[in-house]
Order: sequence, then C-alpha cells, then structure tokens
Amino acid sequence: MTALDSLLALLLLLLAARCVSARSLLQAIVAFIVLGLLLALSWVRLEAPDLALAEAAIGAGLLGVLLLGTWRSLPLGHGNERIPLPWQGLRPALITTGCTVLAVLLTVALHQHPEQAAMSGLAALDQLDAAGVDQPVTAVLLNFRAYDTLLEMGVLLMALIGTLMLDSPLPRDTELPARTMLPATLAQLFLPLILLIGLYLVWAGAYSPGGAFQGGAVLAGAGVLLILTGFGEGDGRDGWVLRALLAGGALVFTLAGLLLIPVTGAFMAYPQGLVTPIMVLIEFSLALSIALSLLLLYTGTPGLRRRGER
Amino acid sequence: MRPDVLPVMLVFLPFLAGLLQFIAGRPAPRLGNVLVGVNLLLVLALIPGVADEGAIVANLGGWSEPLAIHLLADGLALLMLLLTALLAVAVSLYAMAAWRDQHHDALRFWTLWPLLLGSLNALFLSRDLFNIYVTLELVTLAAIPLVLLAGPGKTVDAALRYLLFALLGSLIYLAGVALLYAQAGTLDLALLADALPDSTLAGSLGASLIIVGILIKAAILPFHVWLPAAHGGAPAAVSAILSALVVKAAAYLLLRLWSGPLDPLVTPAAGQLLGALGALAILFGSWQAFRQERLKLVVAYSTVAQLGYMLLFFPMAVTAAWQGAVYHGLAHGLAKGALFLAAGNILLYLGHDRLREMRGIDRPLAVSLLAFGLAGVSIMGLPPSGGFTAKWLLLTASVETGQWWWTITLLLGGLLAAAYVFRVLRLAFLQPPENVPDRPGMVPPPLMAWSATVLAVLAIVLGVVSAPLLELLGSPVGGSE
Amino acid sequence: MTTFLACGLILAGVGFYLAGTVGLLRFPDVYSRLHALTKADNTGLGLLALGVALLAGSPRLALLIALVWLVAIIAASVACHLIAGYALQVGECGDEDDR
Amino acid sequence: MTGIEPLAVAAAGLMGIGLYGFCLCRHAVRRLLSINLFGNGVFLALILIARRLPDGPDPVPHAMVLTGIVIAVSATAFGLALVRRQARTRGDDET
Repeated sequence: MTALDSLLALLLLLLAARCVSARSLLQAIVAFIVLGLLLALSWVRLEAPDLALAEAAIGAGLLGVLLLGTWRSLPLGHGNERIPLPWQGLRPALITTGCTVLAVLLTVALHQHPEQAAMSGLAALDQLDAAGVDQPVTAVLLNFRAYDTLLEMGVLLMALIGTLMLDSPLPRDTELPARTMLPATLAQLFLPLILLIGLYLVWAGAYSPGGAFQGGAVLAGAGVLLILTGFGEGDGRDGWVLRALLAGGALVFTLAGLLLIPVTGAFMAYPQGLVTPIMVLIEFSLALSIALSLLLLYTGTPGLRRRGER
Repeated sequence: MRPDVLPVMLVFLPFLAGLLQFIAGRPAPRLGNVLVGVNLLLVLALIPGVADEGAIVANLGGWSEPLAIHLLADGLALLMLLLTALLAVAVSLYAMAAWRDQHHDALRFWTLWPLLLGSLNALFLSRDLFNIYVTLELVTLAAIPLVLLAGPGKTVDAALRYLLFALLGSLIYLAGVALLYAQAGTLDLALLADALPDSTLAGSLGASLIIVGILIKAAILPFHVWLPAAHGGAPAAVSAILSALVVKAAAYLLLRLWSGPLDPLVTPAAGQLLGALGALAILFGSWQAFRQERLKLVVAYSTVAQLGYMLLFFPMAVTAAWQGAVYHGLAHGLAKGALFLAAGNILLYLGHDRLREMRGIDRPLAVSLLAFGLAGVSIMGLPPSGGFTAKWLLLTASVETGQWWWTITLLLGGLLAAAYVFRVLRLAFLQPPENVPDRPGMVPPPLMAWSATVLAVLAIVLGVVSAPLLELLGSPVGGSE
Repeated sequence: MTTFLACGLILAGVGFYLAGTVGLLRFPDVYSRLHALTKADNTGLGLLALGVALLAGSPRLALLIALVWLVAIIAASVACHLIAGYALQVGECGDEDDR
Repeated sequence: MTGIEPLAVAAAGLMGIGLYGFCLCRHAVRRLLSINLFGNGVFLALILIARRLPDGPDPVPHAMVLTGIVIAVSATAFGLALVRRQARTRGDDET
C-alpha cells in the first residue's frame, strides 16, 4: 500500500506547487480545492475518517466556494501574477534554499519516534468510560479538552464579527443560475437528504466518526446550496434570536463552566449522572452555532432571509 | 471561597460579558466598566494566594495529569494579569467617553473588548501548548476587528497585513507544537520539560518553530513590518491595548516557554541570537521612531524598539535579567498605554497627528501633555520611573555576566528614546504661529485626559514599589541563579 | 468466482475512467470534453460501484453504494448541464488566463 | 520502523511550499492560499503523529486538527472579506 501513499504524496506536492506557481488566480484556487479533497482521501487512509470529512466539508468545500466567490468579486485579472522562479534572482534563490532545508529537516523530524508512546493520548483512551461518549475524538473535544473548544468557538465568533464589520458580502449571482430550473430542482431533491446526514453526523458523533463540527459543516453546506440556487440570500439585518444561536456554542460552555461549579465543585466538570444529556445539549448547540457562523462567514451578512422577502 | 476559582473567573466572566453584549445588540458601556472593575478585584484577590504559595493552579474538568488542562497563576502570570487589569480600567473609561455618540462602533467595541480581555487573561493563565495556540488566535482575531474600528476603508490594508502575518506565525507555532507533542506525548508545560528526550532533531526543530512563530506574533525585528501601520492606524484606545498588551502577550510567552519547557532544548547561542535581534529592534525601532512625521507612528515604532528590551533576558539568563525583562514589560505597558491615549487626545483636538503642525497645543491639552511627558520619562528610563528600574536591572545583569555589549545597547536605546520623546514635546510646546487657524476638533473630555495621566503616573510609581513586585515575580523557573 | 467478476468490473471501470481523462486532456473545446467526461466517467463509476458492491458482501453496504452512485451521477449531470449552459452563454473560455 | 513514509514527506513538503508561496506571492488571496497550504501540512503531520499509539489513533492530535481546521477556515474567511473590502476601496478610489 506504500505505492498508493507515494502516489498520493506526489499528487499532493504537485498540486501544492501548482497552487503556488499558477499564473491565474483561478487556477491556483482550483488546485487548492483539489488538494483539499486529496488530503481528505489521504486522511481516510491514515485512520482519520472523521477528520477527512471535516476537511472535505470545511477545508475544501466551504472554503472553496468562498474562494471562488471572492475571486469572482475581484476585478478582472486581479491576483494573476507569475512568482519568480528559484534561479531568477538572489531573493527567490535564498527563499527556495531556506524552504527546502526546512522541508528536509521536517521530514527527518517526522521520522523520529520517541521511546515511549504519547501519555496524553493513552490517558484519553483510558478515561473514555467517564467521558459520557464512546468516540475518543468527541470525548477530547467536548470533555477532556472542552476548554479549547470553548476558546475555538470564540475565534469563530470573532472572525464573524470582524467579517460583518467590513460590510463586504459576496456578490449575489444575478445572471447565471436563474436561467435553468435544474439546480433548484436538484437542491429541493437533495436538501432533505443533506439535512438528514448533517443531523445524523451530529448525533452519531457520540459513538462513531462524526460530531458537531462535521455535522455543522454539512448543515452550513445545505445553507450554501440554498443560497446558490436562489432560495435564500444574505440579509442586512439580524435579530437577537440569530445572535443568540451564533453565540450559543460558546455560551453553553461558559455557562456549563460557571454554573456547575457549585454543583460539582470543579470547573467544566459535568455531574456524573448528567454527563450524557449535557454532552448532547452541548453537541447540538455547537453544531448549530458552527453551521450558522460558517454560513454567515460565507454570505458576509449579519442575517439571512428567503429570496424576495423584505 | 477556594482560591482556584479566581483564575477560572478571570477567563469566563469576560467571555460571558462579551457574549451577552453580542446577543443584546445595543452597547452597554456600564456592563463593560463593571466587568473591568470586577476583573481588577479578582486579580488583586489572587495576590495573597500567589504570594503565600508561589502559584495557584486550577484544573479544568477534573481529569488526571497528562490529559487535563490547567490554569496556572504564578508570579509572572500574575504581574501580566495585573498590568492587563490596570490598563483595562483606564482604557475602558477612555473608551466610554470616546465612543459615547457612536452607536455602531460602541457596540462593536464593547463586544470585542471583553472577549479580548478574557482571551488575554486566558493566554497569561495558560499552561498548555495547544491552548496557547488557540488563545493566540483568539487574541489576534479580537485585535484585528478592533483595528478596523478606525474606519474599514482607512485601515483595511493594515488589518490584512496584520492578519496574514499573525496567521502564518500561529501556524508555524502549531507546527512546532506538533513536533514537541510527537516527542513528549503531552502538551502540559509543567510536564513537557521532563518528558522531552534529550537533544533530538525533532525537539530542537519544534522549539525553533515555536520561537519563530511567537517572534512573528511579537513583531520582533525582521517580522515587525505589520506593526506600525496597524498600531498607528487603530483608534487610540485600541492602539493602547495592542501595543501595551497584545504584542506583549507574545513576548511574555517567549519568557514563559524559554525558562520552562523549552529550557532543556535552548542553547546559549540561541540566546545570543535572540538578544541580537532584540538589540537590533531597539536601535532600528528607536531610529525609525525619531524619523516619523506622524505622532502615532512615532509611538508605534517606539513599541518595536521597546519590545526588544524584553529579549535581552535570553542571552544573559540570570535573575536580574529575568526581573528586568518582565519589569520592562510592565513599565512599557503602562507608559505605552498612556502615550497612545495622550496621542489620541492630541489627534482628537487637532484633527490630525502631523508633528510639524502640532505647535501651540500646550494650553488646551495640558493634562494630556503631562501624561505624555510622564510616560516619556519611563520610556527613556529616567529615575524614578518603572522604566528606570527595568533598565537598571538589565544593566546589572549585563555587568554581572560580563556581556558589556548589552550595556552599550541599553545606553544607546535610552538616548534614542530621549531624542524622539523630546522631539515630540518640543514641537508641542513651541509657540503657535501668529495666525492660528480655527481648530476643527474638540478639547477631549476630562475622563479621556485623566485616564491617560493615571496610566503615566502608574508607570512612574512602578519605579518606587519595585521591591514587593519583584519578590512576587521570583526567579526564572529553569534558569540559573 | 464473485471476486473474479468484481475485479473484472473494477478494471473495466478504471478503463472507462482512463478514456474519459484522456478525452478531457485531448479534446479541443468544452462541449466535447464534457461529452468525454460525463459519458465515460459515469459508466466507469457505475462499473466500479458494481464491482465494489459485489466485494462488499452485505446487502446493506451494497445498497449504500448504490445510493452513492445515484447521488453522484445526478450531481455530475447537473454540473455538466451548468457548465455547458455557462459556456453557451459566455462563449468558449480559453485554456489559460481566461480572466 | 524503517524506510521513508511518503505522506510525512508530503507534510513537510506542503509546509515548505506554503512558506515559499507566502514569501514570494504578493496578492493577498495567494498568500492566504499559501498559509492554508502550510496549515494543511501541519494537520497532515499531526495525523501522522496520531498513528504512533499502539491501540488505535491518538485522539488528542485529532482533536487538535479539528480545532485547527475550524480556526484556519474562519480566519481565512475573515481574510477574504478583508480582500473584498480592499478591492472595493481601491475601486472607489480610482473612479
């Protein structure tokens, strides 16, 4: 199977080189998206199917749509540039040397294996019984290292606030898709399926690959599809319910951290009998926050509405 | 109450306030001001515990050692928390006056600022490598929208450049974390030093990547290019936070990691290299500050220079240098906050901050100029200010270790600082030309003038109260005595 | 026997993919490229799915594979339709530097 | 274990190429792409590291990757909004 790995590695490197060196920005973006999908494929092979799902949905899918939309909003020819080749000048030569040395050192470093296995990982697998879920990654994200996830939700929220301050939504498609009914029909056909998969992923995260992040990303993808096919669009206004849902993921952690102190006497520790229900609550509010945040990061607007609605 | 509730509160309460403000959708400056008050009280309440026991540790989630995330409040963290809390109070009062009539901007400020405060507290309290990565991102992504408050059209270039460098810096840091985790199998700073095997390539490369990533975030010399435009272009209250706290947080991490988990991996040569970068930053930044034509850029380049002093700990690595570097961080934080707030007042009054057209503002802006002058005393390192104590400690260290070249750097840096501070003051006190045009701006309200002055006075007072604070700080964990 | 058949199907599928890819690379304009891609690749995917389903061994998995195949060809044909429509509307795009 | 792991080479190569692109590209979208290439290399490295545990992949690096992806994507989305705003501001200046 090393042959397949070698092929994947080679393709990844070629696509990365293409992404950096393509003269047209569009081609660079396309190379990046394909690279994301191949990366997801390689992660499946590395026993990380849930991460592959996240990379395909968020890293290649959602970010890809966003990159393409941004490219379309730029003036013609914007971002087309030819970067200097390594031998065209001193600076490129030095940078090439530096980056090559770094890559070689990293390769060697990634082949150095320590004597003992990772302590934290072993501990996480050891204490899985007490975590309230069976899936180790979900247990780490929502329980063992829930604090990280809280902070991460903060990052997501602040990236969204920053984006909204710029008041630069993605331009709406006015000319193209309206001509044909096919995408809209397809969206109607697939939407229930996508929603089902999204919710299933959130739910299944407790015991099999999946979880709030992947589920949220798939739900956000459903939203993107609705916008692309003309059923919905970004709205300049927002409401407190929407804002509460956006902040909900971080808020539920914060409250769990603060309110449970008198109950359990510890911080961000969930009382024994209630672990599973609390985890489910957290997981669904996280998924909803993630889905809405990603969707609004895509539209670049504070609110959403159905097309044509005032 | 258990003492380990305090660090948890310091992170969670600001987050709660920020989130509630976001949901509420209309600005509540009072909530923000209550929050910074409570924040200061919580930090003060931490002092006796840390003084008695050396450190307070809170375990999040109650899991066992290699897995759990801990919050750690030791002397170093406590001093940074104290600096943050003091600045937070002054900046919040200033901001309350500055954004009184602007609904939208006020809402954004009072949403982002508590979140940034919580993130900074979280960063200072963190004892976990990956946690630090997330808090660094959190701090950056709260800081950049705050820069945009000065008007997205004007600041978008600076913000974009800031974001690009910050993102690259944190991913380089993360690459280092990955390598160290591969070697040690834990992310906990307290366990890392023991768990790392001796001198492997992976360990050294990981440590180097971590340090380079942080250097980019801290805007140390070759990576300083994003700082002046971002700090110079932001609104005054935000510039004060960015210069005094946000870049300082990255420099703090360098001190924290170098003297703790990375101690077995770092070499004296690396220390000399970092010191050299610091020295270059001091000389280059000061010279650039002297050459600028706009007041806020003078102050921003001064930050590039002043951050260099904190790096002088690394080549010397003795207790005096440790204390000097940290003390310099505190003194510079307070003084730089005062300088930016005062500069903001001048900008408000004149409508611009071009140095050559600044003359004749001594009477209407007396209080702000007093703040500028007092803060300048600390920046120059004249007694009895906090800046003087810091430089004195660093000088002592350089004599103690026999590394005379840092003595020269320190003296030159002081001279150059005096040059750019006096240049500003001289222009401000020059008599105005005969036909003074009508001033378009307004005299800043007393709250804005005095919040700057209070910070400047604190920067001076810092020089007098050094003994108890230095005792609280102690000596570097892994370093030699 | 089943394994043998499955291998044959998968190999045939790969052959169709190969042909489609060659077509994508060698054909001159958008329409003929789409022609090569959709026809050859959909057949290739069908054969591949059939082969994998035979190997899967459980009806549940085979059903899932059939679902994947169905969704993939629907998506592919709609995408093809959109690309062709766009090409018709905007005109042929050049190979390089189209924008 | 002996021999070279191809995907480890790919991880290191992605980081190298990403850094190269960041240093030499001028346009902000290209620099964002380069940063994401670097990030993808880091994530791949973390997943490789997670495989070193004898019984099943190590969930801690996996969680780090998941967190990292969300952070990288949201920061990139913010960056793209900045690019759009910058292009608009420049367009207004020219007219």
